[in-house]
Amino acid sequence: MATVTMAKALNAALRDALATDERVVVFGEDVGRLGGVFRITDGLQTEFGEQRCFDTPLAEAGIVGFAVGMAMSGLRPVVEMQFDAFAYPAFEQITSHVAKLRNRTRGGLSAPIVIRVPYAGGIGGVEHHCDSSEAYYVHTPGLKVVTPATVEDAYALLRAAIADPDPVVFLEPKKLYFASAEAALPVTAPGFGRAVVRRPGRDATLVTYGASVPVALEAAEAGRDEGWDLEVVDLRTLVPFDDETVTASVRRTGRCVVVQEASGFAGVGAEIAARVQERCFHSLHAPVLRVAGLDIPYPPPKLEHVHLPGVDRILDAVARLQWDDQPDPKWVAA
Amino acid sequence: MATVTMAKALNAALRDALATDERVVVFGEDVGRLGGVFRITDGLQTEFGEQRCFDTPLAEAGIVGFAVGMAMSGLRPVVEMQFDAFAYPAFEQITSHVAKLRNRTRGGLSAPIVIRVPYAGGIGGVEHHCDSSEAYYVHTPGLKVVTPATVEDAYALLRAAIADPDPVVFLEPKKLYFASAEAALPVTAPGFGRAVVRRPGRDATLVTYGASVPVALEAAEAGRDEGWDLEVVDLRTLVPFDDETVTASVRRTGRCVVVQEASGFAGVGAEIAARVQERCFHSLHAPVLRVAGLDIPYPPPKLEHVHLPGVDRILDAVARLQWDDQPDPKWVAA
Amino acid sequence: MTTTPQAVRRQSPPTAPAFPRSGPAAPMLPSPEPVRLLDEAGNRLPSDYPEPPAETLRELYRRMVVGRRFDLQSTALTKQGRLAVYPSARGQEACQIAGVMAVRPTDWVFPTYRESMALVARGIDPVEALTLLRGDWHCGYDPAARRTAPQCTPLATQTVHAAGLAYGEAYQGRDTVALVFIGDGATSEGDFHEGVNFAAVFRAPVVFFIQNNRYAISVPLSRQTAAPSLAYKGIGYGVASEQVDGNDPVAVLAVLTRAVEQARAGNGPFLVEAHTYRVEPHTNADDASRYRSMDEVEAWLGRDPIARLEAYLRGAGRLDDDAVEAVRTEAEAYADDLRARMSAEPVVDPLSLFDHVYATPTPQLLEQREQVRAELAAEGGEA
Amino acid sequence: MTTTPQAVRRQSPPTAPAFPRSGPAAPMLPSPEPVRLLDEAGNRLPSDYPEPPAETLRELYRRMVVGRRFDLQSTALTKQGRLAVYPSARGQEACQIAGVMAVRPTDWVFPTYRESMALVARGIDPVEALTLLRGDWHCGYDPAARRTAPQCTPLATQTVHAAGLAYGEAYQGRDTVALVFIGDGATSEGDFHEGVNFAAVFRAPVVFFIQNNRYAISVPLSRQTAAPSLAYKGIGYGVASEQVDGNDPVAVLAVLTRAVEQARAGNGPFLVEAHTYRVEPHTNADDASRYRSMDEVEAWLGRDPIARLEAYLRGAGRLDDDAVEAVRTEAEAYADDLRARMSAEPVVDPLSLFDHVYATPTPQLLEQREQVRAELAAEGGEA
Ligand SMILES: Cc1ncc(C[n+]2csc(CCOP(=O)(O)OP(=O)(O)O)c2C)c(N)n1
Ligand SMILES: Cc1ncc(C[n+]2csc(CCOP(=O)(O)OP(=O)(O)O)c2C)c(N)n1
Ligand SMILES: [Mg+2]
Ligand SMILES: [Mg+2]
Repeated sequence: MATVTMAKALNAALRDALATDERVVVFGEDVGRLGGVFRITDGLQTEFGEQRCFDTPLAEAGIVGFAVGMAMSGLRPVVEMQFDAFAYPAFEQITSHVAKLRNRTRGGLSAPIVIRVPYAGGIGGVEHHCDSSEAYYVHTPGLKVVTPATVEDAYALLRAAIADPDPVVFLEPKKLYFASAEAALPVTAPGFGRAVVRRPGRDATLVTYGASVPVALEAAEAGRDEGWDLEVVDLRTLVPFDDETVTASVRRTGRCVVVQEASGFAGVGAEIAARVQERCFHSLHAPVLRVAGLDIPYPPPKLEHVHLPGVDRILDAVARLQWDDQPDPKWVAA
Repeated sequence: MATVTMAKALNAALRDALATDERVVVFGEDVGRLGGVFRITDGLQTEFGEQRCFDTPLAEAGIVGFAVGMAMSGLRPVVEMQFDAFAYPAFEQITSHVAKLRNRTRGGLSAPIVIRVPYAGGIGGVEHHCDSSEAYYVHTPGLKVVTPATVEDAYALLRAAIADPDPVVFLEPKKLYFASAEAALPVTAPGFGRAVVRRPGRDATLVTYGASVPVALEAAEAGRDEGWDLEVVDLRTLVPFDDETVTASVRRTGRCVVVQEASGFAGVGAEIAARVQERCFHSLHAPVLRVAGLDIPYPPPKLEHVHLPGVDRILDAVARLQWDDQPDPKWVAA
Repeated sequence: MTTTPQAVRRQSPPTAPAFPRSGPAAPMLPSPEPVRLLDEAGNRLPSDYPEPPAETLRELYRRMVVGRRFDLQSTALTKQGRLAVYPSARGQEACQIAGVMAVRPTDWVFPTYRESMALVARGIDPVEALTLLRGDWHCGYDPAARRTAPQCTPLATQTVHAAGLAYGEAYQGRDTVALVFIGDGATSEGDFHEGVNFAAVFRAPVVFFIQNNRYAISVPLSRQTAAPSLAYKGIGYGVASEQVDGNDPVAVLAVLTRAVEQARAGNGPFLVEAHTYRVEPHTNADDASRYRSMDEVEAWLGRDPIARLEAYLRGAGRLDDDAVEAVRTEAEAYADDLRARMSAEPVVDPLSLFDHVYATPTPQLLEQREQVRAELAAEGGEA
Repeated sequence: MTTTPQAVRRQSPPTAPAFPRSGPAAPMLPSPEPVRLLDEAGNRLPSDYPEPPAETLRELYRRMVVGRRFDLQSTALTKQGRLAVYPSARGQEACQIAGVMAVRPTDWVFPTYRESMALVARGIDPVEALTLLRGDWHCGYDPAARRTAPQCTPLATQTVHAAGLAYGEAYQGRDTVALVFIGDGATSEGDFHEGVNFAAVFRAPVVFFIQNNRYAISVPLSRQTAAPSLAYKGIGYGVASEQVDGNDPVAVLAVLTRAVEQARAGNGPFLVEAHTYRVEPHTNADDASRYRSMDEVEAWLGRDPIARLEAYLRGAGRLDDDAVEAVRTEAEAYADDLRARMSAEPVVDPLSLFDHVYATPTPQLLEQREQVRAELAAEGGEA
């Protein structure tokens, strides 16, 4: 076991994928000599040559569309979008081609492309550098959407994404890049569509993913002081979604708070809340609540702490889970 | 009162806006001489001249970005995206600029632009011509998102959108373009953020919008035969959202089904379900259910009927609202 | 996560020369006037371009005649409600056919919705080619087997795919060329820019073939560009380019043949603009009388590419009445067969909707599939 | 829904000539070599471009010196943690200052993140100019009052805004020109293509000013284009273009002045590529040693635009020691003032987050505002 940052784990995953599968090629903006602005591709060009890890012209639709063509020729492109908002120019290529190529051709062609997107905030970045754009992708059938919250998952999920026969939007929580943990790489982990209970608890379930997992864990720890034993579920993959783990947890605890950093309105948390109440209605002692980013454009560095879901806001939501109504809440209009 | 199609009502709204406000300009692909592929801009170039209604180069990011610049110069651009999926090339301009211009400049500049998007299916269109893309826009703070379901609303909401100081994504349900109704234009209607009960009912609420409103009304009518008195709420504007009307209705009926044509996963219906259970938890006799498009790319014409929520699918959902559990469902694990 | 079986011979992506570069700008410009090998009456004009062999020209003629007949038949099928929509390529036969004849079967073609005629000229079964427009499925042929991308509707997006495909093929040591069809209107899209530029920077063997048919639905070329010719765009990317009379089949084939050779030889991409005309409305659903005069259409009907080639071949003694008649008969038979086969209403399994969203359906899709199955069963055993 | 008060004098969007057009292609090409009025030692070279007046050149010199001092101070502020990030324009002073001097205060400027120096040269308060990079708010100045768009980060998106603004101004009878700053890397984006093309088709008075500083972060120009010069892109849009030595302040001002004149005269947009160099890393957060040699940087430091202009003005007897010293003193005072004012930590009201999402907050935003207010109150009355 060694102490590894998430950035290094991702780098190792790319390196191991390049070494294992000759079809893998890594490209994007500044991924070559520079090794990426977050150094996720550090050293890959030196190790594997300019042909397998290279810089492209500065054009995101171009990068993704080029990857589509390369995939058609039998390769396995792994592309980097430099920041979340800078994937938007590729939106048409992603939604109309990457997501649909297999479907349009009844499996005749496919697009086993990994689109790596450093996403979300908490790093003091200026505008356009901190968007949480997962909702756009999860709503687009044909894409798989993955976001690791731990160092080991970063490695394992990225390897799985590259090996996957379908296109994967791989969302890397920027603010966790340089968080480190003990990890023995290479490591494998449950594949796509498998959530994990990061912390068991009996009183309520916090369902979350990506950058918000550590915050939820912190809140769960702090919640102990308030007398709550909180369970934390890390979704790991948003598409496919693991209904089983989430439903089992909420049926056990009877209460649920969804935590996400993205703006709340029509975000992934809305889907989670909708699914949970559909599937766990009779187990719920309180409505499923959401703690999410505000419905505003991502704020400037000095104010991002106001936007981001923090421990207090999560515990405020937990406190609103109608603890005194228990065990037999009435159907009263509130 | 005359019988008017929604297409004509939209055309009249554009005409009246052009006549009333010299700052209004209408542009896009084929909106000039042709009058638009759906004829929504029919006759406007002849009546107001090439300067106020004109064709542009074939480039959607260009069209939207050009509108941003024109808005900065004091004009009020109304642009047409020819079909839903063909607005995707403009996604970066819409999310990073149109939605944020006011916010970025603390009100120093604004983007009172109307982006008209013929959306959704049911017209036998080939791929890329039938996307329901509303979820992408509603999740983007700074945009208002509007979709009319009736001829009068088409007129009134489009006038309101053009007069609005904020950018509006105006989603026009294609399959209703040539549906007609008695309407005395010009007409005004409640402004943005006001839903309307299209059909009162006591047993359950169908919450819906745009192209799905007529389907929900049909289902409500058919539901009568099954002994259900169904209320239908037409949201009219997705952003801002009318919590008041929706919540009041569901608290009254105690049951709710959300109907939308877009794919269900993380769609607008998820937000509605999440909000309704948050706000009406103690009034709900059953979980809020969703009837939505399948989580697949929009199918070819021959199969679109399988994808689209129809009367049967809506009534199936209503039937699942735990009518026999009433009046006192238990918290049992299902 | 296994290694690919085929040998991977990687090519070094070439780097551009140091900067500031005083470049050979002028040689990158296309001819100032569109290249022609035949005048409008079918007389041979002098040209630097070598004329394709006589056998090839006869084959070109044959496929053009069959192609036009296919096109007419498809338009007729829309009137009978057999097709949801049909974008005709009538009048553009020289481009459609010379386009696919300029490349090998092992090359890749990237067609748009306009290229049904090119698809059948490439040997794709016409019923498969029309699957999209009949509304059965988004793509009716096997794109990998035919080395033909599905017809592309989001304009200009295919240019970037072609660049990636061509680069990927070269990277793996294959000498594949990618031929991209694109319309005049679509050159205004950002993806056109990015596609040509990626191909240029990576010296990918792509031929960008612009069929400038003077309209994008109703919008005339003057609203797409203020440039003297769309071919003048090449120089801005360091890409060789040419403009050609798109109704001169011999010239189109000659120019494309050279472009494909150049690309295959490793000289990077090539841009060709063919000046032609869309004789029919944009699709059967369009009303072209709203935006152009019949006079204009008539004038272009007078520049018929088939008549021009026929006149030339006849004049050169390479085509006689019998041969013309044989081709006509073949075309009729082709159309008859198509008509007959299109009258069958194919059954499309609703549950197939779930088959290819992902390689393996997600649990959520399996749930939805089960729901649809149950609905169909309830409706009376359709599933 | 009232009519706008100002007089609206609409101009007919000009239509392009009929097609096929045999165009005057060659004249649209830029000079084969970058325009220079001064050699690297500051000696005057012959040129067709008229030299700007002496007074203007002295002012250019003054603003360049102050601009560089501002830039150095900003870099220093990042080291002290006063700025979140700073993208330096050191070495690009000729472009930054000549750019804003070529336009009138009533013209519009479209800057990127790189143009902080240009902003202050345009008269914007340096603290306001640095608001974005300090992290207080996305734009610190009043863009309408300064007729300067907020600094644009999504690359190339501003080109289209400039086209729309310029067209909108002309449409309303104003003779405004829009000057767009854009980097070499950003020219690869689709929006660059669409912006230039819209401006060309609508003959909008825009000057597209490419500062080709040879890098896009770490990526050298050779990965952006295979063209001889970025200025060669103009012809593909029917846009006049020029390339200029971007470290020759006199040449940059001369070329831009003519470009702005042409645009204002109604001749449509103009594209200018200035060959320059980014002397500093991309931003203070970048490590340029990973991708380029110090030798390369040294070579370009030897082409200092300020030294070049100073040498020329001194040689021409238009600048003496006293004048140089006065400018230096002014620059120091400017920097001192900036440093002092930037040491104050501004208070940003968290509740202001809700003020400008829409003209009037939605009910949902009012709910969220109330929640944040309550949280802040609970935390101890911060609100
Ligand atoms: C991105 C995008 N925008 C708009 C459309 C709608 N559309 C379909 S064909 C067409 C005109 C295309 O003209 P052109 O490129 O000249 O090709 P042609 O149809 O003339 O062959 C338009 C606007 C589209 N398919 N894709
Ligand atoms: C659409 C988009 N993609 C990527 C980025 C990230 N990024 C910021 S600056 C930059 C390099 C830009 O290079 P260039 O246009 O040459 O301008 P310079 O920084 O050299 O002035 C990149 C890739 C961005 N801001 N926007
Ligand atoms: Mg065309
Ligand atoms: Mg640069």
